[in-house]
Amino acid sequence: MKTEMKKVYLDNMATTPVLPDVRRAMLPFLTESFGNPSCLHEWGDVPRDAMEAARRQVADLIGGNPEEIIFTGSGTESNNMAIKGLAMAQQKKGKHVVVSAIEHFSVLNSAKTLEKWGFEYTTVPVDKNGVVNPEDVRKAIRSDTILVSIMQANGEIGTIEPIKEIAKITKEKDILFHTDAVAATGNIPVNVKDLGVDALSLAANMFYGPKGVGALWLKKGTRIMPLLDGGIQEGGRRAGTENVAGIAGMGKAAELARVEMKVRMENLIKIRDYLIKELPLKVSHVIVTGHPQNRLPGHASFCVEFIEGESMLMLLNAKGVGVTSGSACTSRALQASHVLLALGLPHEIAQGSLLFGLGTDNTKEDIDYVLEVLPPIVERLRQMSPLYSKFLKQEKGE
Amino acid sequence: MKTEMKKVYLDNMATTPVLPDVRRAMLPFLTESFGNPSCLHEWGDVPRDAMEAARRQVADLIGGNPEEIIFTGSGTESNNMAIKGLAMAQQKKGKHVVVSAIEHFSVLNSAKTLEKWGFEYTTVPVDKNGVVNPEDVRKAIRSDTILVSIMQANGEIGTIEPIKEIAKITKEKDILFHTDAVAATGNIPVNVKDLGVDALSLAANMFYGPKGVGALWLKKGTRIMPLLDGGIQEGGRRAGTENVAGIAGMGKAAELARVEMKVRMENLIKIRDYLIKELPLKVSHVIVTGHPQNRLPGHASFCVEFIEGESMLMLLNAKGVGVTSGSACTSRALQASHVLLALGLPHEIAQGSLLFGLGTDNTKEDIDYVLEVLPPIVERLRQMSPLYSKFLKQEKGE
Amino acid sequence: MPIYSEKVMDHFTNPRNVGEIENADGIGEVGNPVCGDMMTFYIKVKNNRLEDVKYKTFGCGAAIAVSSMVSELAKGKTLEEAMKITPESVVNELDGLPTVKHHCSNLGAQALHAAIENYKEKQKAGGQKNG
Amino acid sequence: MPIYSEKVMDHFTNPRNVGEIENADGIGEVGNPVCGDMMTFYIKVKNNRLEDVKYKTFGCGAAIAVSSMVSELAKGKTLEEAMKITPESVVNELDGLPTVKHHCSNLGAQALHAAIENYKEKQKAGGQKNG
Ligand SMILES: Cc1ncc(COP(=O)(O)O)c(C=O)c1O
Ligand SMILES: Cc1ncc(COP(=O)(O)O)c(C=O)c1O
Repeated sequence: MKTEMKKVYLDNMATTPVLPDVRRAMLPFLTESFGNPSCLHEWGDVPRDAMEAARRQVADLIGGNPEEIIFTGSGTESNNMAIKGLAMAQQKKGKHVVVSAIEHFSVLNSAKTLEKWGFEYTTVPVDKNGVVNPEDVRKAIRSDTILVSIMQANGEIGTIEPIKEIAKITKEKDILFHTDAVAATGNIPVNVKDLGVDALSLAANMFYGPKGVGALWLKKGTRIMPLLDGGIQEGGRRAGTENVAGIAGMGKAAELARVEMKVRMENLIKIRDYLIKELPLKVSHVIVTGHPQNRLPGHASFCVEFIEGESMLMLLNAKGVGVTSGSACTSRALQASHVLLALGLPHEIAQGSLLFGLGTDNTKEDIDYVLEVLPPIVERLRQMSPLYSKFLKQEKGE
Repeated sequence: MKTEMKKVYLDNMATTPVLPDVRRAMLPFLTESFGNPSCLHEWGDVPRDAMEAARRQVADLIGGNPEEIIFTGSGTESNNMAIKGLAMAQQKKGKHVVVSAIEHFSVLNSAKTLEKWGFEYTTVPVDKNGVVNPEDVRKAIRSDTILVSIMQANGEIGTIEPIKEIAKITKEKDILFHTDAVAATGNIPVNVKDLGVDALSLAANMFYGPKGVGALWLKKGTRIMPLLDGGIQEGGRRAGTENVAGIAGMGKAAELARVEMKVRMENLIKIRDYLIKELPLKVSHVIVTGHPQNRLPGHASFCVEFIEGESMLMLLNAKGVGVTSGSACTSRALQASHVLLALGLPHEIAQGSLLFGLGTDNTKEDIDYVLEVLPPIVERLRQMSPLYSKFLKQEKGE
Repeated sequence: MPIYSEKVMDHFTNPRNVGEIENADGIGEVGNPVCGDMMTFYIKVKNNRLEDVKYKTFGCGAAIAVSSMVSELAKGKTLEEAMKITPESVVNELDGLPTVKHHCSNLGAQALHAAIENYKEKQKAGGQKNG
Repeated sequence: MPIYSEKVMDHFTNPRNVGEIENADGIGEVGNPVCGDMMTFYIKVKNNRLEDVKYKTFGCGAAIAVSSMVSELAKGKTLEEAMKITPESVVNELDGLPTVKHHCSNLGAQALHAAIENYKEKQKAGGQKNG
């Protein structure tokens, strides 16, 4: 069958493809311009210029200044650097940190590490759509709070958080505010000045740049302890020979994201809304997770009741569709997504998690294909699910 | 003039070019195989395989097991992870660390950070050739010492350290031993079992791989605290989406280094010895730094008296020659190389540092070119040096 | 390479013996949705042999493949032979499982054994009710 | 882009007024090899004007370019005018210097001013010895 051969990548929240222009921007630094940007001879000149150009491109994407950009090796590194580095630099003022319950593990586990180092942290809850209430942040703030970290958008449920409102509170209380914008940057407009934050994490592979490059925007004058000690790259704040090719790619990807953002968003929102509307019509007992509207443009996430996510995604894979799940079985840690549980979903429902990360390549046809292949998969898995038979028996009043 | 146009890159200790085969190994991961290796659908399969193949290639280069390889973002990150992570994991046993005086800043400054965290560290001296005396390590070890870190080879003076002998002492005392083999790995035979170490850092851009990828080899069963908290990539020891393209490149570079090592070494040693023999014959008052024989194959380093390194390298650059210097002026920190000072050289001599990192591309002709263009440069700078006029006056007995 | 062997994929995409047995001689239920996998095994016993084995499984690809493999291995075996089916033997028959999925193989054997125990208890309690 | 402006490179590769002045009217020596740069300025004064300015410099590209620029700026100026040569004006004339190299511009002006002070002291001490 022809449709059997179709390939539909719908996992752009895990990583995006690298755009051809981005790859082209990288190649010189894997060929003739291989030099180390720290070098004073001419082999250092082009790489150094490329780094500075990329710094400006990334700064422009988020409305910051180039000097405020610190290139890192991933969104995870940016988050670790922000949480640990800002807390350590502020520890004389206090040792308490506030995060939300749905932060990425790179934030949550950094907070846990701070705890080992003698800090304390408070976790702010979210509502059933995954939204943090700024007043909860206010309540969590203590006299010794030095840092608040709330993500701009969640990668698992797509919900966009009220960063601006939270920033008003942190400003009023004179506390540093970091936002993990790894899932958001490049996909929705992000402006550090508008948001009012002090630090912001981003990663290239979330907006069609290469994997292995991230950045931390750090407001001018904000003190931070480096995570990587050593040489004086990145103004002494992030030592180590720079991934010049990756950084050049990130710069190009940032520029493209800035220029094309409006068009990309319009297209994505159209097909995302179509998927969110249609899927629950084609499959019974499906819950949309995350905020129904105020979510990332390419993000559609569901819980399919009575069955488990990994088996769905494997069968979708057999049909050429690449998606992901927050089920315990898909996590190598074998725990259901803390994000889904924070929404108040019970474990058996969280296990049916399915997450579509739509990208610029996707079309309505791709969605139609999913809507065609998914229902029989669900049906088949339900037919073999003990939870589903129990449910049917209960319905019949047995 | 024809020779004016010649380009001779002699800064392979700063970074090496990326070999064409290495670049070719990377490209699929910037095109069709862009997927995230953590993903369970087919887009994750090829990247995951590539990571595992690279893990084996890197392990094979250093005689380790693939499971013992943790990929990082740089040699600096590997060193930070080793020093901080091993110390933190061992802190109940003691809080004292031993390093040498000529370690790279990524080791030294990590030790300084440990100091802020309540640890202490002792610095072991080196002799005038930059060699650590194992007995000095023994003397530095205290009852609360938990970690020794001595580099395998120094990047500035090329000296190779007696790691095997030091490992005997650490083993006897039951203390973890890390070696920074960033400058060594890929350039000389490195075998973790032979060496007897517990952890070893390496970086791809030191052996014709890409910048922005390193690895830490960690002996099976050795506990470490991650530097980057978050997801469970690299067995939970180094979180963050992996730089798959870079890792694939590192793997290929490791394989080529292993296969070609003997030939590369023979060629390099020939032209290196030629440079080390000839340069002091063409230029008076030149000191060879580092060990005269027991040094990295492509490494030749000197101090040219009475003049300063940066001005030499800029004039060499004008002749198309790329080299580096450990002078205060070339370091953005404006301090003379701690390595050269540790050899016992006075500041004014350390300022005349010149470092040649010969690579597989270099030929005897390249060295002849340097030997042709350098003497007039030195002469010219000496003519304008107040130190040289003082010296001449003293010689004349004024 | 996919994380699962071809054998696992085969059993996952074409699981054998799926279903329930009405008036089963023994039922074994293990797991819960917190850990991610649930299996219910149904057995029909005749002359001390597993005449039929069926199951329902909620869980990942490994859990489903393990259930299928266990049902195949068990069918036709005596109760004693069936009790000797170990997680390791299931993993081997499937040409291996990723380390993180080994617990699934435990569940499969456990569910089968639980069904057999259930049969034995029923036997003890009330004779061959559904014999 | 190279770290230095074209103007710096020009003064570095073709430094003006290099040398010593025998029987100089004033000598100013600043810096030391620890910080990496040393400059010795020599001046010849006639009618309160810098008739000649020469120098010897041990140091980086910036240090050499700064010395050259200072010597050019100073030559022909009155002592008072020369004392007004500031590090900033030197940096400007060179079309800028990397931030880490700004200290070199300090040294250049300092060395010139030290030579002028040295001249003035000599004047005070023993009249126009080498006038
Ligand atoms: C919100 C958020 N933060 C951080 C990360 C970590 O990014 P990486 O795995 O690239 O380090 C992710 C990755 O998906 C994310 O969605
Ligand atoms: C011995 C040694 N260790 C560590 C490093 C740091 O490597 P990187 O700058 O690639 O992080 C270097 C770099 O030259 C080195 O020579």
